[in-house]
Amino acid sequence: ETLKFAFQGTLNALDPYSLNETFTLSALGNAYEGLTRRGADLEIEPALAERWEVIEPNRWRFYLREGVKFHNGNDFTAEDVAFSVERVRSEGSDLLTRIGSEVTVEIVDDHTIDFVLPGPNPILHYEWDTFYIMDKEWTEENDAVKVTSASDTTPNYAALNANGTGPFKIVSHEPGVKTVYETFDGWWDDAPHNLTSVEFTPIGSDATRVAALLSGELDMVYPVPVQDIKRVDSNSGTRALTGPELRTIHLGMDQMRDELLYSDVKGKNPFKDIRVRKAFYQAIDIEAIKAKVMRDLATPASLLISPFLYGRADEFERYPYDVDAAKALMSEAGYPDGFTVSMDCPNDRYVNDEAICQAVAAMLARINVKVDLVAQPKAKYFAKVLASGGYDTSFYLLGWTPGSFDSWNILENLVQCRDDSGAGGAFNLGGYCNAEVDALKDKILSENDPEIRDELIYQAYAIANDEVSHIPLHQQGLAWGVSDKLELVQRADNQFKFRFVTKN
Amino acid sequence: MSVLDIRDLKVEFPGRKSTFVAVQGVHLEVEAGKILGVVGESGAGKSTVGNAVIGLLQEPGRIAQGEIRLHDDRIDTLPEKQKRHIRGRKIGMIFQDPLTSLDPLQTVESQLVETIRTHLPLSSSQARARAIELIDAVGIPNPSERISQYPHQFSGGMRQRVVIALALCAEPELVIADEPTTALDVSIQAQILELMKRLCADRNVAMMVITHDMGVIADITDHVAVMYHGKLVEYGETHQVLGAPQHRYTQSLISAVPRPDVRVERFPVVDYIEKAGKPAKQIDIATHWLGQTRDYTKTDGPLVEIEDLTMRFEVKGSLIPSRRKHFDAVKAVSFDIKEGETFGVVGESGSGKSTIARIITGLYHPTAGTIRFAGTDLTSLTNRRQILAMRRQMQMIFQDPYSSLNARMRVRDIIAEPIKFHRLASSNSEVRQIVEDLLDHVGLGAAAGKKFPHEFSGGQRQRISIARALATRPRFLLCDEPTSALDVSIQAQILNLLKDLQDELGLTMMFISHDLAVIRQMCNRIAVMKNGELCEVADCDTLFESPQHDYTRHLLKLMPSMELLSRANIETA
Amino acid sequence: MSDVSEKQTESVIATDRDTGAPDTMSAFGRFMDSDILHSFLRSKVAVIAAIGTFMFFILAFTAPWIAPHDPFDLASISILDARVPPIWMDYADPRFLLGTDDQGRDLLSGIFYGMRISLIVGFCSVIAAAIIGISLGLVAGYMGGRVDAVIMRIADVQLTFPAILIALLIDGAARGIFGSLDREVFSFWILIFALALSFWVQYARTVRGSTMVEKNKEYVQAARVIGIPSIIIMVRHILPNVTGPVLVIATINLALAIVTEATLSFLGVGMPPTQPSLGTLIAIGNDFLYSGEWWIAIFPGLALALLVLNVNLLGDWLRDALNPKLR
Amino acid sequence: MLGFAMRRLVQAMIVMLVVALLAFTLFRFVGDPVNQMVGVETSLEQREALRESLGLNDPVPVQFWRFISNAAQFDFGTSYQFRQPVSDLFAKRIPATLELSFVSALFALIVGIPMGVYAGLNRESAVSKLFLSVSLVGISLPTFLIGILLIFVFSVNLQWLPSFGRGETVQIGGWWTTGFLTVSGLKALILPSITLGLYQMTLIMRLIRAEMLEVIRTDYIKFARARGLPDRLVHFRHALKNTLIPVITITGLQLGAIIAFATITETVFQWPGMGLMFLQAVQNVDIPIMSAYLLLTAFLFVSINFIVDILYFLIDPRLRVERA
Ligand SMILES: Nc1ncnc2c1ncn2[C@@H]1O[C@H](COP(=O)(O)OP(=O)(O)OP(=O)(O)O)[C@@H](O)[C@H]1O
Ligand SMILES: Nc1ncnc2c1ncn2[C@@H]1O[C@H](COP(=O)(O)OP(=O)(O)OP(=O)(O)O)[C@@H](O)[C@H]1O
Ligand SMILES: [Mg+2]
Ligand SMILES: [Mg+2]
Ligand code: NI
Repeated sequence: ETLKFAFQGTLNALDPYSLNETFTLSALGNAYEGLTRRGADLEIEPALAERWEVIEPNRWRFYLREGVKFHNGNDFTAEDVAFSVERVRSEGSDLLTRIGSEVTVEIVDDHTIDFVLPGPNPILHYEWDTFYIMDKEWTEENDAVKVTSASDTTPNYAALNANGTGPFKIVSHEPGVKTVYETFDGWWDDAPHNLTSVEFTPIGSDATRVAALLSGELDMVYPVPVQDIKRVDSNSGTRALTGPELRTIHLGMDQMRDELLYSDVKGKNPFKDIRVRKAFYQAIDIEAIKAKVMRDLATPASLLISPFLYGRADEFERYPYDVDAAKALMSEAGYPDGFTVSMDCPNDRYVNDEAICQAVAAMLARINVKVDLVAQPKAKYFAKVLASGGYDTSFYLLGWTPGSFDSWNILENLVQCRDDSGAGGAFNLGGYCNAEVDALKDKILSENDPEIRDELIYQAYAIANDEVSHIPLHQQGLAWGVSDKLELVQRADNQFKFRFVTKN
Repeated sequence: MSVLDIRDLKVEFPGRKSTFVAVQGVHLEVEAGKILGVVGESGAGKSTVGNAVIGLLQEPGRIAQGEIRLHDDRIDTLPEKQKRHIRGRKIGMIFQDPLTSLDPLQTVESQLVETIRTHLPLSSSQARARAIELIDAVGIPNPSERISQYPHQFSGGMRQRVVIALALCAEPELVIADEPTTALDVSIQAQILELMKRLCADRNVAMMVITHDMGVIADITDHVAVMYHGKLVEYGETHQVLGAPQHRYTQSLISAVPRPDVRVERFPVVDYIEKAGKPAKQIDIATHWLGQTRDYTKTDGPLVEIEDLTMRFEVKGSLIPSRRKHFDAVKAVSFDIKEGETFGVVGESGSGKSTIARIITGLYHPTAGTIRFAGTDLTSLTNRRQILAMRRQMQMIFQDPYSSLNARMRVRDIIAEPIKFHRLASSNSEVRQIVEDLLDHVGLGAAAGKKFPHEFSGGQRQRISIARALATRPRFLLCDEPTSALDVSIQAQILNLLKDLQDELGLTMMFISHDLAVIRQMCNRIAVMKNGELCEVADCDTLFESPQHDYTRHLLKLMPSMELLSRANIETA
Repeated sequence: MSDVSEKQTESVIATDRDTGAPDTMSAFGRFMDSDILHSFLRSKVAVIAAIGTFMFFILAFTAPWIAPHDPFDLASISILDARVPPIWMDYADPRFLLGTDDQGRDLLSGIFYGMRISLIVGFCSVIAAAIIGISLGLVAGYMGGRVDAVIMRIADVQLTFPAILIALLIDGAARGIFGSLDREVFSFWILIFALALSFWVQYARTVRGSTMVEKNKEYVQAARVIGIPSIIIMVRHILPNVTGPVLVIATINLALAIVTEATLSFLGVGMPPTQPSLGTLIAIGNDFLYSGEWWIAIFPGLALALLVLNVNLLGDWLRDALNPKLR
Repeated sequence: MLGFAMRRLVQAMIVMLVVALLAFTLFRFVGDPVNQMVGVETSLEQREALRESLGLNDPVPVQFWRFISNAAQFDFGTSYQFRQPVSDLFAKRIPATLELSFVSALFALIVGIPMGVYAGLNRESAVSKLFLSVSLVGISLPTFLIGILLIFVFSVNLQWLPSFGRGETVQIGGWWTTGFLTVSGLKALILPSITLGLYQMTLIMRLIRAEMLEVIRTDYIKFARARGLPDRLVHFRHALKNTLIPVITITGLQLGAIIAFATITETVFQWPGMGLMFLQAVQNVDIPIMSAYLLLTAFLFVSINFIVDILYFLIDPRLRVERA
């Protein structure tokens, strides 16, 4: 059977190390495999590594699966792993975080390999499901040892061809147009799917993508805009699969500068005042956003992390929506008549991002804050708000998924102190800073005991929450449109794995 | 039995405030093999009758009354589809304005061939052969080459002949020719008239010829209709009408025909005017606006000196230089025009007369030669201001009156424009007065100022362009067939005005005309051209009395005879 | 003056065609008597179209007084009112005649307010583009040679950049020059400027082409012989004869300008999303076509289509009215 | 002629230089490419290093010069998004765009011209009024709305035509892929070319109508009628030809625009052409694609306008150089 599906974005280069982005990794993950993989519920499973153990606190040993072949027929060995490790952390790779430069690799035998770490790290392999192993001979033969990077002037063989060990091989790839997969007969695992080939087309226009599903031209499309879910469901022959996603959408406020860049308050920064931040928080009716903007396909969040990724998330609660309390806080802070502030918002990045911002603006108007909304495409938005633009924002909306599925990633990127150039919490655009939180974060990284680790995380979140470091909004939902002929698994990380698909 | 039978025709142009009746109560008949001449005042409705017959009245014109029959079948009420089958095939039409009648984007050949093939069952090569034959028959030299050219590459007279060829090409039973020979020199005119007569005689074609030229009427027509103010005032056999005119208008019209044989001081004017009205009063230049001072210094030498003027047109472009074709319209022509004189230019149609005029006014850049105006070499002038200063002193009346008028401007604005831009009047109200006065002098009346050019008859348009040319108070006036579309009465009035201006103010004129009688009355010296070359230049009387060049003699010999005209009144003038 | 004015030469048989008012009457009188007005009043379509267009302007500019809500006032809108259907449908809310959009803005008021933006931006940019284009086109066509080459190559450069890039460029440049600017004021100008810049070439090239043809005609030559300065020839003689295509393009471009404005706003260079124009409303509604909330796109779309229809009919009439032969 | 063409070629070079220069000043305002090229977790130092290695930190004149000197050797660099040579990408996308443009231009002309002539001749006819109004409504709705409505009706509801893509394509020659030879390829062309051609059709139709109204009142049309020519000749050979100067001007410009900027239509129908690629390039600040694209567009417009100018001469003999 042929599976035809569409996604809103394109699959660009096929080099598995040149872009650390969910869809690219997801699409390549059907052809390539890592040492580990994640199952239907995101649990870590052995893949190319049959098993692994921490033989010393600083040494991890991986026992590789035997008899695995690459699509070109080469055998999979420890050499390939060692090669891939070097390649993934070489210059030009976008997946440098997969494995630190201080880690050394020791080949024990053809199918055993050791990783020696500078210090203990309980989450070493958390992201290895998307650290795909390449074939050393193939890569070298084709002159593709260097990672395909944007600054290359000649095309890299690995950018146009793929040679993995996965269940599907890529037989043709026209970036931005179409990519065709075929089943790889020599796959080591039992194939639960019944596909012979897969055709992927990027379709940027939401309406067209949905139409192509409704008309039966495609078997599966994603994402489905929240407003069209009902339509997809009610259409005979198609259904919408929805589920929570891991990304948390939040608002941030510039708490670093002594005067806001875009505000009518001069000489001081209202966001330095917790009361103002809290007033903003309490002015937002998250349930209304959920119901009206997200059509219930969102989970209001009280933390910057999804409850799926942090067990104790349910111990936190959102500050209640209370306009009067918010007004009172504003008065207390000395802004009974509010103030004007400009808000930066992407309009093509997250689900209904601009609509959320508009709704927030309208809600803040109730506490007399006049929001001047600047909604831009992501290219301009990120150029403005990120470090290279000098964190040129006063109030912004951002979404974040921790790549390692772990809170440390959040604290590191979003909460940690930073300086003007971006050293520190690079995506802490508002520049929230609390030394205590930073200290906790460091401890969390090296703590091996899960209980204690969770407690430390709890403490860090508690401080940030008390100080209203950010205003978490919600986890946006996943929505896939699927033909009734299809059975598949929708993973919360929004990765689409063909091996779970059956078509009849 | 008559081919064409017009009964009680009334044509009106409904306007916004009132309806203008252009033609009323006209009865005409044309028999097979016979030629009917229609003469009359400019604007009398002659063309309108012709247009009504072929069913192509200009909007919003309509036939309000009467019937038009062709071989006893009514044709004015036919649906558009069936009219198409009559046009071209049964009725050939020559419109008054030959210069705008041809599609500018199609070669003469394709226009001829398509017409021929529409009506006659010929192959395209046969049609082409016939087209060449026709072009030759109307006297255009070098027909097989000329035929592939575009209308704008033809001279005025040549285009007129193409139009004639087009009207005749499907061998129609009735030909309506609206001033078919205005732009033709006498020799070609004779050839064309001969062609028409032959058609009538051999093929039994009926013909209706509208013209101002009494010579033509006398020469070829069997019957004459005289129109005045939209009505038929006299209708009868030619010798009778011309020899013993009954109506006062006819009488005075005939008496006003300029004489080619003797030179008189002023042109006799028509003194018949219907309704209470005064005849045109002489203009008192001393006090008149037109006579006010001009700000240029007199020159000692000739005003215009032309030396070795050559004009070469590229008629076939090509990437390869050797395949390009050229045509020398003017070949090394030299002459002078003295201040205050009227310099006549006559000559074969297509001999380069208009081209010379256009070069002098700066519309064409000559390929070689120099033009000096008041001592300044015009060809070498580069300073825009100087060029403009020169231009102001020269003025041209274009051969084609209609296309030289901006169709989107009202007549009063057209005439006022030069006055305004040369600051010849101090206030707007003065400008308005001058415009109205000028309109009066060319016989249009002030009310004409409000209208647009397309609402006028051919002769009326010509007068508008004369008024515009005069409005600049020129020092040197180039007249390219200025009165070709005018009936003799209006013509006389205008030529007298020009003469007055010249006498009083020393206006210098270059006067291009085919009408030898007019030339004789108007000009001091005359140049004769043929084939782009100057044949001879001589004083007026010398030329008429003792022509030197063969071609000149040939022309003079062909002047239409005027024996038929009743000259009864002329002696009294 | 010689007084031959009474010499009558007109063939006046039945009634005098032009007994019209004397030239001395007032400007108003002359206007009332003018052919344009007359042809206007006579053309039913023109009158209806004019009234229609006028209505649009009235509605747009009196929006603050006549609109039932102020959709630009964020404090007055509530997301809870989002996507209410028009009054005649189930689940409607009597406050919202035509329903609401995704933010809970009253659609009827949104159309009135949005129209103001669209009308200003649309008309100003089309007029500006036409003025730039016509002048450059006339000059290029009339002068020819090097002037023509320079202008037309500038036009080619211009054509290369679509409106979105121009808008980004202008927006960036404006921010660079004026620093962080008052968006509400400047976004208008940026939009108008960007649209005008991207549309002028059409006018320029069309006018140039027609000018090249017209300038060889005898009436232009006659004007040159009279000694009228080139600039006047271009404006008074050639321009009226080449307006036909210009009017067609301008009236059609109006729609394009209004729609393009929405695209530019999406790129973040135009009006903020909290102040949607007609085009933006349509663009928003576009997302809701499949989900059954058709009214968000369709009502503003209808308003725009009606506006464009009226303006085009008016343009058709005007073109005819300006041509004396068609009156 | 030859001299004219040579002069145009030199002018084209200058135009392209200016375009490149403008393009490089412009890119600063489009956004930051680096953020589009790396994943979110890429550290700032790496981003900075990438920026440095791409030469984005160099002053604009330096970047410009680098680009020009490479472009002179037909090297337009490697796309940031696709990591492929820009020239390869263009080669793959051009057939799709050209075929779509061709069909929609054909549609615009085949419907626009006769309807324009008809509407010009029958000013009062109900059919022409209806057609004029409907086409106006058509263009006053934004392209994407039209596209989506068409998809909704013909793909989703009736399921007659595909909603996206080119259908099956056939490779001919080395690199040209065509959709003309398969049924699904032809079907796939219908909706996008209507969407794309609607605006041009309306414009052409209205232009021709307006010009026809004037031309049919000229003397030469009157004379052509008087010669008894059939309506077909009068209307198409004489009248239509005399309306053509503005029409071909606009057609040329529109053709250039649909080849170059069919962005919205291509996006709606996921048509794998250049417009789609350009829009993505703008969204992702893919500077090599954008700059090469703009150069290509500049060349396209210069050529089209060159052809249009030549057509002027072919159509109107009065414009041909007169002086020898
Ligand atoms: N379209 C029009 N609208 C209004 N009046 C018109 C129109 N066409 C012609 N007329 C008027 O009809 C009258 C007759 O015009 P017509 O062209 O028949 O004159 P004519 O006898 O041919 O004159 P000429 O010898 O000058 O050509 C003129 O007075 C003219 O002003
Ligand atoms: N633009 C042009 N291109 C080519 N040939 C031309 C052009 N203009 C005029 N000619 C040719 O030049 C010759 C002279 O034309 P011109 O108009 O000066 O004749 P003319 O003496 O005024 O004749 P007529 O009395 O018939 O008006 C003609 O043979 C004509 O065909
Ligand atoms: Mg006449
Ligand atoms: Mg001549
Ligand atoms: Ni007087």
